[in-house]
Amino acid sequence: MDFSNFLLMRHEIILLAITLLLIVAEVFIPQNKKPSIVHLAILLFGIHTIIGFLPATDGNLFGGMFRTNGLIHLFKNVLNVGVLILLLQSADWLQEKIVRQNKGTEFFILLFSSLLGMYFMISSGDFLMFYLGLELSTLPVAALAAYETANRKSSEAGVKLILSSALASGVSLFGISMLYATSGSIYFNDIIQMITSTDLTILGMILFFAGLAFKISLVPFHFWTADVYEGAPISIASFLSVISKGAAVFILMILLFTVLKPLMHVWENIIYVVAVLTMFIGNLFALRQQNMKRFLAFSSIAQAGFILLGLIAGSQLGTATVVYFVLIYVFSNLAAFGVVQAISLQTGKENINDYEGLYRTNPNLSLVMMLALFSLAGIPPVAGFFGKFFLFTAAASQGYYVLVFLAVVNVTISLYYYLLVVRAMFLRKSDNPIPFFKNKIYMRLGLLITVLGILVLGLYSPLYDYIYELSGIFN
Amino acid sequence: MNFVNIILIPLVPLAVFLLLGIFNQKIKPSVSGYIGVAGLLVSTLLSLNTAYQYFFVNGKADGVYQTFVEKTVWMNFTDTLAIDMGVQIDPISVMMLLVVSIVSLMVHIYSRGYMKGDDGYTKFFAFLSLFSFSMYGLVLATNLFQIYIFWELVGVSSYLLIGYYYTKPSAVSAAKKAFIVTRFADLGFLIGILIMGFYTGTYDFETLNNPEGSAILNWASTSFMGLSVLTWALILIFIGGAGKSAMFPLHIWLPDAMEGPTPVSALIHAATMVVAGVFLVARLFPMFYFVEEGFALNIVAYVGAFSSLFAAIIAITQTDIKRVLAFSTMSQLGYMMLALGVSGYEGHEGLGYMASMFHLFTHAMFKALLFLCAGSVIHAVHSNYLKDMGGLRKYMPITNITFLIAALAIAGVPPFAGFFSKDEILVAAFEHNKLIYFVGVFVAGLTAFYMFRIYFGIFWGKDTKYEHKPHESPISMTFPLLFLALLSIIGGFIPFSEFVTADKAGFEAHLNYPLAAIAVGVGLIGIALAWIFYKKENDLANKMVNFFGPVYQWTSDKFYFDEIYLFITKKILFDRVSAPIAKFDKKYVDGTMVGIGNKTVLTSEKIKGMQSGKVQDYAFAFIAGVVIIALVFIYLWTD
Amino acid sequence: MDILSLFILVPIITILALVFTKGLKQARIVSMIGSLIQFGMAINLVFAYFKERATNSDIMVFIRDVVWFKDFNIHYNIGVDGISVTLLLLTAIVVLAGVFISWKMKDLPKEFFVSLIVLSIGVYGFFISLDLFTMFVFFEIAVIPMYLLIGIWGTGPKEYSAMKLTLMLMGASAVLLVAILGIYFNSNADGGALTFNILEIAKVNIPFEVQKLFFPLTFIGFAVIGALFPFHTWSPDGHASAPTAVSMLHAGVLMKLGGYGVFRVAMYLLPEGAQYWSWFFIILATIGVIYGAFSAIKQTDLKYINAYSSVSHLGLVLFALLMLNKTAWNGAILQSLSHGFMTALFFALIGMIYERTHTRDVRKLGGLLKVIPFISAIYVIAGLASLGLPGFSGFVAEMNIFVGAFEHEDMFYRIATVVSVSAIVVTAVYILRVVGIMLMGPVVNEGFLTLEKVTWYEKLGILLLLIPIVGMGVAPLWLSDMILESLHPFIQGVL
Amino acid sequence: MIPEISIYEILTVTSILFFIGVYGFITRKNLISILISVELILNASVINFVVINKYLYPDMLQGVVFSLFIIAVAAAETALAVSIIIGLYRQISSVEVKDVETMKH
Repeated sequence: MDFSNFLLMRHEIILLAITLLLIVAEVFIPQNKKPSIVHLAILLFGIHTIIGFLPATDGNLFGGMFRTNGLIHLFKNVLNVGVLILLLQSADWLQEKIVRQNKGTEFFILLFSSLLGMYFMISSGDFLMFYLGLELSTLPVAALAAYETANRKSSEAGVKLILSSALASGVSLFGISMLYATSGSIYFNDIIQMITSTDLTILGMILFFAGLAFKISLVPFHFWTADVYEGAPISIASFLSVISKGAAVFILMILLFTVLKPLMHVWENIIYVVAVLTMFIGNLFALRQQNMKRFLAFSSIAQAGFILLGLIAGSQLGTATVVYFVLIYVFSNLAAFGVVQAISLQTGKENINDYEGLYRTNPNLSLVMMLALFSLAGIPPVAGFFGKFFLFTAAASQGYYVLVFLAVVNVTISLYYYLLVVRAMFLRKSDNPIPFFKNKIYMRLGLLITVLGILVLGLYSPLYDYIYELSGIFN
Repeated sequence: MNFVNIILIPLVPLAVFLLLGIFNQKIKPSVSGYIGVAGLLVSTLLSLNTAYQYFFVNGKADGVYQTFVEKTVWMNFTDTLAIDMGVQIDPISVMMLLVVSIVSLMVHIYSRGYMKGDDGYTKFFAFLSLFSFSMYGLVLATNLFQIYIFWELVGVSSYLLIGYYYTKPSAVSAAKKAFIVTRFADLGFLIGILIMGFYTGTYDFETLNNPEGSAILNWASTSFMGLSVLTWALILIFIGGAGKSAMFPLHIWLPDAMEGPTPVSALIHAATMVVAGVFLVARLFPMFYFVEEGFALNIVAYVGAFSSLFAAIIAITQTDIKRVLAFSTMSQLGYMMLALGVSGYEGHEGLGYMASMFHLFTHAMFKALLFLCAGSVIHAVHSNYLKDMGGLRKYMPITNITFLIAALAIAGVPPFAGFFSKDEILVAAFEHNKLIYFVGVFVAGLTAFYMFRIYFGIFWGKDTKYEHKPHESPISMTFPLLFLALLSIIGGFIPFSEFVTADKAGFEAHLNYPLAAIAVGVGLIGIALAWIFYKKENDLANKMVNFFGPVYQWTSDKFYFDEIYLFITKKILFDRVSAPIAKFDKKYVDGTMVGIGNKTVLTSEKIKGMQSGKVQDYAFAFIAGVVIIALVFIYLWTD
Repeated sequence: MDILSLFILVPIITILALVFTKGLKQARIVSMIGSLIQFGMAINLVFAYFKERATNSDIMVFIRDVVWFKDFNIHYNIGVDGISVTLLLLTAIVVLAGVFISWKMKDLPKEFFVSLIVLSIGVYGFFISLDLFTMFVFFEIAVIPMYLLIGIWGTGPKEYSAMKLTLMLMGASAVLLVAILGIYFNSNADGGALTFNILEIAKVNIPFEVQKLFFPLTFIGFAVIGALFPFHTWSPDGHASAPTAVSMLHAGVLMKLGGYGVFRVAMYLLPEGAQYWSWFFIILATIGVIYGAFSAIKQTDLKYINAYSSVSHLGLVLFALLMLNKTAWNGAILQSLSHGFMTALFFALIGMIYERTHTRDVRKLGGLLKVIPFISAIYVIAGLASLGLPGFSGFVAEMNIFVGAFEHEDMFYRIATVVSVSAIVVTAVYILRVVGIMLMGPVVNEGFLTLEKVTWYEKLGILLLLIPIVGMGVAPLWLSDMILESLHPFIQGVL
Repeated sequence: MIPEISIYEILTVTSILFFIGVYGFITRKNLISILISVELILNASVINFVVINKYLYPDMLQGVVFSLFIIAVAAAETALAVSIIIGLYRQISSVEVKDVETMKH
């Protein structure tokens, strides 16, 4: 094989290089210069992100263990942008961590390796690569969840995450073994030919599905979510809720639409049930949350439920809408988390009623938050509306009107609790509101990008058309 | 005909109204008074001119008065139905023009004296002009919808004028009552119009009233509950008329309407607006007569007869002179209605119709006169009540004379106007319906009695001591009195049957001496009784009161109709309907909506235990989920 | 830039300008200029429309069709006919009046005007869009600002009312979304492509079963914002808590979206469904008409009285729309317009009275005619207009509705008509009750004797609204004919 | 490849193993023993892979390779888990599962 093929793995290789380089830097940069490593990391990753947008070719490597194509490439870029925004938003937090606790580099290393895992996961061509990617993307996050070693909640979050994810991966491995048993191969392309709708296959699929549902945090595999989000540092919470969820959705979609296509008559019902459960449970729990992180955790569960409406379509339309929605969701949710991050960094306050009267002291932050929430709730003209509307269209295209109806009922419920936050920020007047503060440049940049995304992505239709034609690949 | 002049008749008062209404604050009272009078003067001259042109120059063609119509579309409903605005010139409309013009002009002049120094002076004249405009529009209307439009407008101007002293709660409630009661009647009117329009496909009087027209010929085509739909329509329309003309049982607003300034009572609640109902029936007379052999017309007759009797009885016991006059008005309107009710169509058959119009004319004159006199009396003694009056003839001779003339006129004493018209009515009644005839005669007697009761009560009787000496009213007030008195004297000699008849062809009407004699006799008896009771101060009256006892009580309390209505509206509609609905809305309709929300929040509170924080529970849920899904989708839900 | 898109663009520019303003003075000036331009454009549009109509006999004119999402066949597709033109004019006038009425907005003026204009964008867009998707987008854009407007600048239990209003309207729009998707996926019934384009779908004959299924969803989805009984409860609380200008826009314009949507989408695209269901919704609408009027009698808060009278009046609009004939529809549109002006005027006046006396409780008010004659006199006029006095717009509209409804060949519908006609008496009762208690009678409170007289901007606002009411009432011909001829294609579409 | 034992017996055993692991995970009080139960679950699948490979598709070694990787990853996983648990132990000096329930509802 000639090495030009390795260009197919451009993302992975560059990211690996960056990670290693950071490890080296960790060794050589003197103690007093440590904070500058943040700039370095962000710079490098920024470059990496930009390079990612260079056109790439489709193809397979390692006899089909690794494969890439336009959509996967696009999705890796989406993840990159998400992570970049995330880095920008957590830069200030990291710097002070470095100053105070002399730690920080490992944050990047772990984060990047987790991202690397996701790369491999979404471009995996067989179950082995998939499994490795899955684990590689999960374990570092567990370490990061327990990042604040001084904080009991953080460690608790770590424990809960690592144990639950171990169980999940165990279960899904068991499922994979069954699929292997029935199809005789772990290569997706072979399985597509071999797979038949036997009980064992279905069982295997269900077990395997549980493993991914855990990462997407679908009901009833979602319980870890809220606790881990609450305990983990905000950056990690948003990483979990945006990046890893997105990646998991993407690979699940690929597998369902390609490998498990023959079982569609089964999994579409499963997804129907799970979607309804997820939307309702997520929303009902979100209603009564006080802690912003928990609140966003449940809201992100509900969002996952909406995503399933796209999956259930099982068509090119479904693929396109899901990818489009995830893209928008990345920006909306990162915006929300960014504001939470900024405020908790300045004041350490994380509760909704701490936000009362926020608009009168920090109008810009409140506006960003409001946009983000409206986008999550699906209010035009911000992007979220288009994402949701198209997901519903996808579901309706298969005649799932009842499901769509239940979904819109949930939209209304979700609107209620999103408005609770808006109410706190805009309607209420507080006697000791969060005082005015100015964000550092990185944070502002991070929020700015998200806001632009929220405002533009929906109205700018060519983007959707582009995704739509890329989505042809899986059907 | 020259329609420009005719169209100007309503438009001039309208212009005056807008002028006075918009520059209310800027114009100073004296000027506004002159503007008002001038405006009406113009209209009056134009009306007189029109009347002359119509009746004597170019109205007649081969013995029959023509109907001239000039109209334009105001709004289109369907391809066939539309609201037109226009003027219709035929005997009754011209006659009404005269009535309205003369009385209104007199009232305008009178008001300059009566309302002097009132801080709403300009507003008052603005409203008067508005009313005149609406009334002209009403009488000139060419179709049902136009008449309905102006019908509502006169209603609202009456509302504004009754509530003129708006700081007086009684005035406010009286105005409200008048509007709502008539509005309720108009509901019937409107539904009637809807039915009429739907089944006949037109609103035009010309088309409807044409005896050979499809509307009348096909009256039997559709029926509803045993009656022709057109009969229903006419009955409903008559309800509207009854509301305006204070027919029983929709009369309750009229007495209270006396809260308004006296000139207003004279103009609106005696001479013009209240006759609108009569005018409406006359307007649609051919329909009333031909449709279902005049079924609706009989209803008109009986309602009219009963109202006139009812009102006359009540009038006897009232002590507020304006209320006496109000009930007398109601009774006279009943007279007109019954006259229409007993009328035929062709030639002399149509005597009742002609008589009714005739009485409308004369009654307008002497009843307006009576009110204006009463006004000048009230002006002098600052009270409406008989008890505060007496022996005023020394102080205000002109008022005394004019009032006497008017009283004689209404009592039907020859040669005053009332005698002729009333006699015609009785003749018509006698020829068609004996029962109604006797009622009429009896009422005539009662009328004479109560009218002279107050006459003697005011100008003779006891010599009340006045803290400041009453004096005759200024010329601006006495002139109208004299003028109207003149008309009340000579009005009767107009050969009405030449001009205003049902089939528009004049006929020779001659006195029926025996019947006339009876009527006059009854009238004189009434007067005589009044003389005995009230000429000199004596206690005969009280004796009678004690003799009748409860009956007297009922009558003086107007048979408790106000209380009944009050009960229906307040107790039933407000407390038994509105209040429950309002409560229902808050409690149940709103409750459900809010309840859904609360339930959701409650549920989320209930299920919070699921998130127990125990990693092992999570694991259990995880595995349970997998197992259940596996079982369900492998064994149960396999399609 | 075409004449219609300006209706979206100008407000956006106004908003951008507002962002850079400082303080009340600049904010109100900018927004006044913005809405003045808008007003001018609306007037101009009317004439342009007549000019265009002379030569162009399409259903819609000034059509501009830009592909937006080509895979869904979503277009930014706008156009107007006589109906939308009049409604645009209504909106422009009410918004302008609203700006004048909120001349003295103390708290966060910039934000207030921004939200107000965002709302107006939604309304303008809704009235001009011919594409279900675009329409839906604008619909929600119009609703959401209400939350902030009521919640921040409102009075009384504002948070509750704002939340209730938003959730109920959003719930309705959720139902609507399902219906729209349903229509969309059946728009290829004749083998064409899927489309959101109203005019295209109208040509398709959607299967009866589908119409039967989706008409109620569409109707309810729109009718909730048109205060259909029993989904009207958001409106009284919303009105009561909202600041004056918002109540004006809310009752004057926002609630018209309901009737317009029902007319444009439910009736036009699902005619058979409409015929199938009309009896049922007629009952609801009739109940609404009577019910609203009766519950208005017992209210003591001026705003509640008007809210319930709105329920009654707009019930009449839905009632007329369900009659499925030209005259009644004409009446429905006229009623929407006249109610728009009237309630806007009412709420403006109530706002002024409230500003001066600091109460909206009729029982605490009295004899205002003596102390603030201008406002009170206008209130009387508005009252008379709202009880359908000839010479004012209300009469014209109601007569069209009643005559049209009575033309229906089915007895049941005519009886329903008679029932709702009787509402005019009840209306008279509650209007005159308020006039009697509040304006007439002796001055109950010494403090009232020193009330501030009406100011110039208040006068402007009032006149803006009063002139159309009288104009429509005195010379309805041109307006009603303009609407009638716009109705022709729809009637052919439906019957 | 043991002649007298069919694949079914083995798969039954692995399944039992799997559920024992699950049972342990759900019932153990101690975080470390929960980790051990996880190991059981993983091993169940490891055996599955090997056995399926051997019995059904002996010509390729996918299953075996897979199992090797699983073992490796499992080791890493355990190491990480233990380190996190130790981190927790430093703070609350307990590895009881009941002490990691502060965040709930």
